[in-house]
Amino acid sequence: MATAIAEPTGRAVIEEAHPQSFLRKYLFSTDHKVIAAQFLFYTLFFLMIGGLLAVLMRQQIAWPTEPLTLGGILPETMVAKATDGAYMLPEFYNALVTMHGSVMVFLAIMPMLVGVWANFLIPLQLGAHDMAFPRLNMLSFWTMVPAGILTLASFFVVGGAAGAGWTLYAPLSARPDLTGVEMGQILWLIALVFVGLSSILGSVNYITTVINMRAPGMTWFRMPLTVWALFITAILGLLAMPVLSAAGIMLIFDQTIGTSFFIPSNAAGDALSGQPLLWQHLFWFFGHPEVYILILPAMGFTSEILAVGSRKPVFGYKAMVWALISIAFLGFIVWGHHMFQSGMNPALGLAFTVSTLFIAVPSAIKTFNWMGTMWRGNLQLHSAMLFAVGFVAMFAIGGLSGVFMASTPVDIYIHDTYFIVAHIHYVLFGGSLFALFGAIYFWFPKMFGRMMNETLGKIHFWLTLVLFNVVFFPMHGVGMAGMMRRIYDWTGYQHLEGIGATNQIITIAAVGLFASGFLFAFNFFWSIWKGEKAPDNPWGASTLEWSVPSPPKHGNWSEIPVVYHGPHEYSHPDVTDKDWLGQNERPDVVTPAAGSH
Amino acid sequence: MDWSLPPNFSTHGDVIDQLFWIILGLTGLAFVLVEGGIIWFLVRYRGTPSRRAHYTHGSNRLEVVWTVIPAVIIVVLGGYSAMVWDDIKNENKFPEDALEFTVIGKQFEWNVVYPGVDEVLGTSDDFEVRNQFHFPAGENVIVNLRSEDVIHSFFIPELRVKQDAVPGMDNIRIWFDSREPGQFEIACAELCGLGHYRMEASVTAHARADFDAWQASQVAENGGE
Amino acid sequence: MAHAAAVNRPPERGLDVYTQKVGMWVFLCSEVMFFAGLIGSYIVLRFGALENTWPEPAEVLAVNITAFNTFLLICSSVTMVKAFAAAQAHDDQGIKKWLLATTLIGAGFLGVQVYEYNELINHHFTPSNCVVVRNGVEETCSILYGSTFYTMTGFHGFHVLLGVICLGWATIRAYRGHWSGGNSRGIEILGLYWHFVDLVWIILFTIVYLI
Amino acid sequence: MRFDYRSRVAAALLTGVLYAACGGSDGGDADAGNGESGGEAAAEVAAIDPSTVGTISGTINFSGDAPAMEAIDMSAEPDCAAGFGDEGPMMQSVVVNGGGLANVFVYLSAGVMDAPAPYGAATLDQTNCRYAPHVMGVQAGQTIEITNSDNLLHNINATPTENRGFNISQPRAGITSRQSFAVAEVMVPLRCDVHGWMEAFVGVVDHPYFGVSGDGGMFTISNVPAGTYTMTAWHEQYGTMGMEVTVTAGETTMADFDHTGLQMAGHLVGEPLVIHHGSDEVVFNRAQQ
Repeated sequence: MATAIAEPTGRAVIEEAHPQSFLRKYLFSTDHKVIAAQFLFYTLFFLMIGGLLAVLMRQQIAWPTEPLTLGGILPETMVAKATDGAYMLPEFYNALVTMHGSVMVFLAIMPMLVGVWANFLIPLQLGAHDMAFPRLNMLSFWTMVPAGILTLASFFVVGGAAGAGWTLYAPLSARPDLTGVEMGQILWLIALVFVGLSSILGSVNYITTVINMRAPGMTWFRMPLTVWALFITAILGLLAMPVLSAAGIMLIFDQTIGTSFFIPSNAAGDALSGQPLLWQHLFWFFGHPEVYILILPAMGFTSEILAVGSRKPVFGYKAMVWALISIAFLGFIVWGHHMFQSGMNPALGLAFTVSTLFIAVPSAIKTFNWMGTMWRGNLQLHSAMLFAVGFVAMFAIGGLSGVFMASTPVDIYIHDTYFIVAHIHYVLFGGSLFALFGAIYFWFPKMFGRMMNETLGKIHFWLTLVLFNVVFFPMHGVGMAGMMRRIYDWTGYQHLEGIGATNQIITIAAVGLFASGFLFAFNFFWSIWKGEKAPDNPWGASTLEWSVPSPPKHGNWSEIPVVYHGPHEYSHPDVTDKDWLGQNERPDVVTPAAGSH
Repeated sequence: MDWSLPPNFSTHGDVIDQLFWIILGLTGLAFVLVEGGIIWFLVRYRGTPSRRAHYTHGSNRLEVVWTVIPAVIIVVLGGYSAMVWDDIKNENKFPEDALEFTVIGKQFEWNVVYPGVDEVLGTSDDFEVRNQFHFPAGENVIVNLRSEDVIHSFFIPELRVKQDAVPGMDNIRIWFDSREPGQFEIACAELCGLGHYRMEASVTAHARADFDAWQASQVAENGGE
Repeated sequence: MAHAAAVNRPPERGLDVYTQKVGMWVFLCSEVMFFAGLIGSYIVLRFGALENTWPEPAEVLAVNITAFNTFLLICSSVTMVKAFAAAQAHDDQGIKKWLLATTLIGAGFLGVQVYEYNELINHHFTPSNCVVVRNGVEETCSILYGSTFYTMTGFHGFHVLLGVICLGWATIRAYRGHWSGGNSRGIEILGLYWHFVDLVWIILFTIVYLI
Repeated sequence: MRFDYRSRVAAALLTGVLYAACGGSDGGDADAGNGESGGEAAAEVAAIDPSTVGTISGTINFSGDAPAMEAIDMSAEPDCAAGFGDEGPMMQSVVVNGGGLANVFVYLSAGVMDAPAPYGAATLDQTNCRYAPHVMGVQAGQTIEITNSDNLLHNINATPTENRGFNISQPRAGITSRQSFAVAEVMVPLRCDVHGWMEAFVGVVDHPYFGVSGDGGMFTISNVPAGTYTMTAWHEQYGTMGMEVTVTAGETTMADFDHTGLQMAGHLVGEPLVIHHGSDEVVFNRAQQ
């Protein structure tokens, strides 16, 4: 059997035999597990940066007319120093708004979902020695590095960091004189092109690996839902990111070499006019699939962890797969729902309403199936499971609040208000980030060979759950009151008179939420060195990665496993010595073919 | 704490608010079902070493049920939304007796071009006022939105109206009314630069006689050009 | 694997296509979307332009030269196919000859494109400027024409450049005997890329120069 | 009337001449001193031998009918409007008082051999939603301290053609920002986008030999090394005028400019204001770049 291994894997085994220098092993490694760890450290760092930006921003929103605490340590491009303290400048506030969104989406959540976990899990869960293209994989990480450096640098150039919102709406983003931001905007756009390149290289790798490197017996419908979700996500990234790259490059040209793709001329009827709405169409053609890039892997992790934690097979495995596929497909035809009030032809709004509302159907299917997985289970409420359940609970709120925007007439009122801010955070934080925390607690033992502290993990979960809701639930109310997004000071508006106390509560909780992140960070780093040694399969899980040592050695398998069962076989009545059945063990036990019902 | 929609003054605002509360009711029900179910499962099926979980891979019948029920609700909701949307935004359905204004957004001002006493835009008695929008209450109003520099969004919360003004796109038209006199504000709802937060203009819905008087005073002030 | 016989379905290990080739196909999907973004923008901007501001291609561009260039690129696709055939047929001399020919023709295409750019810029047709002569009078035209023209053909040219570099490297390897003995995979993958670049050019030539 | 809003700046600059009212009453309040600060500052830093320098002094005479200024509608900013008398705030583009034209930037445009390094900072204040001064001069590289005296948001959007522009904001009173322009450019327009009427002009030159006419049209350029120069006067409405001046050490050269107000012919509403100085041509409109 070992001789039948295909050739890319052979090299991995050979490499393992040679001692590697520090550089080759940790810095320029081609081992997917090391690259995943690199991505993890990178994205946790940017998660902290993004959180810091959010806390700064929240302080300004809660006390818009007061000087900034510790504002004196910031440079004069960010704050104005008056006699009674340092006040945040509106341009810095715009930079915070822009860069909080951009950093979180492009440098924290997306690479954490895909860069970390697609890298780590796809070969391990499919039974491959490594990725299809290990060197391309390394390149995919190292193209993210300049993106991060450029982003950080952009805060300190003249004019400050980009300030046209993470959606970069032209012409605000295309003309320096309109924002006062010059280099910052260009640096961020270049960073975006790097992110796109990294993402495309990664996607090529993940898709090829899933198509061609599955272990014998690992049929499409025996793949763990995590791999399914990451595979669909990679397809979305592959097809959506290049559109953003093309649009971003055009925007860079508008900024630098005098083209006018997105810049209309001032005078009416001028022949030179570019089209601001073209930017929005291109951006959201990318942007809506991006939303699913940010949630589908989280759905995969949740399905997996819920099954393990409930000691039950995933309820409706095939329905889950088809729901993933239909969400991805619909994701490409709904971009216009971000543009209902944009001046786009209202008749188009009708079509986009229908397609958008239909996304609620597969989302509902998934939610009910998760509940079905928990139903009559034997729930093991460890930290990872808590976060997975938290994901379902929070994602449900985020999904339901999305129905408001999909209904175009209601969207007239709530578009660009804090209602939207609440919605995206319930999906991105309550959804993606909860699932990511769950994934880290769950796979940490496999990645680093040690367990994370459960007590700290549970405290972290409850703090996060409570504070998260105190931060973001009231935003629905603030949005209903009509508070616009991205405003530096709301005190001048008569319809916003009653929201001061709410905003202050939100900010105080946000600081707590940020601080609770450090509890997690402490647990994370402490456990890397001091955590309890992890057994091979601490959770009693059935997928392939748990059949190898923690952490797996370079090359993962000395012998490629053979797969006999679906991915989530728990509490099978014929298996009596334990309540799980590994995908690669006991061919004598009959399990439902390809996860059918 | 003010967590509610601001008072509504406009006709189509009633339908928007009604839809909002309908959706809140529906999603609220789903919210209670899902969150209640999760909590119940957490308590009911909390793990014990003595019990084994029920072995099942799902139920096709249930899958169909929870696919069809949301789909039906969605279709109904979508159809109703589409009708309301069409009534509000379809230019062919705009009232013909409406008084037309032009509103020009620029960093960071709203400039309103008034049709003057002849109530027709583009004639010599038009006049322009910065950051003040006056119109007669109880009458239909059409605003031709323009922008000089970047994308702005024309937002009057109490009238449930919001529409982006896009540079290079002349005359994005919106229709609304205020059934009663009132004092509101135009806020900019789309990030438009460093003065975005201060791009506000006062909106006054007058009784017709008051509007005529205000207009007369403006014409007099501008020296009858 | 003693109990392999007990598996009730045959082992599945993916497609019958080697991994590098799958990877290239996947990558080309991404490239399609990149050019779709650029070409889509071009179409939207062109049809959104006011009447008479978008010049006829022949008013600005030298279509004949580019038609010749298109012919060159199509020829290079043919020579690429020949190189792959030679590699499959263990024809070492053929590999060298056809790879070299493909490289040179690709470089020739780039040379003509650089010449064309130079001429156009000398005639004040740049990404931010557009001038047409109508009835002996210079008129300005939509600068978006130049913006889109240079962006699309420029990125295509960049892809050709990458292809030529890879081809050059493959040619050097051919002279070192790397592709002998039926080792044709690298050439096949490079060929896929090269044909894709060729195909994109035919689309670009049609919509930018002809229509 | 109906504006062509696409060229509002040019319109705002020029509409002043279309109306008749009393001009200049509130015009040159803070202007006179500031424009010369560059010159005075330079005098402080290098001990100047009084036997080598002279002074140019003169008046910008304005003959003909002084166009009345348009009233500014500050009703949306009551705090600012309260700073003005019954007449309310007026535009400042043409301010004539006692036959003299204020806010004219006068500088030596040719003949200056070398110049002392810039010293000290020029100041620009924003008070009652107007710039004070309305026209000022600085030496290239000299610091400009821009202060907000109003307790509300102003932004300062500088759109030079030769220099690097900036667009910064000052959200409340008591904030000072420091900026400078690296190379000579006459003139750099500054505007506040929150208050469309707020506009100021900064003349950037390579040397400290410039001045701005104050209320009554008087200007003074001191400590000019003896020699023959071309002196140019710039006004936002009337364009530029040049003349030869010879400065004799220890003496004051009197040099007047006469504006008839006719030079504005050709500047129609909606057209950019084109200003010639030397062989250069500066176009003031809202160009995109």
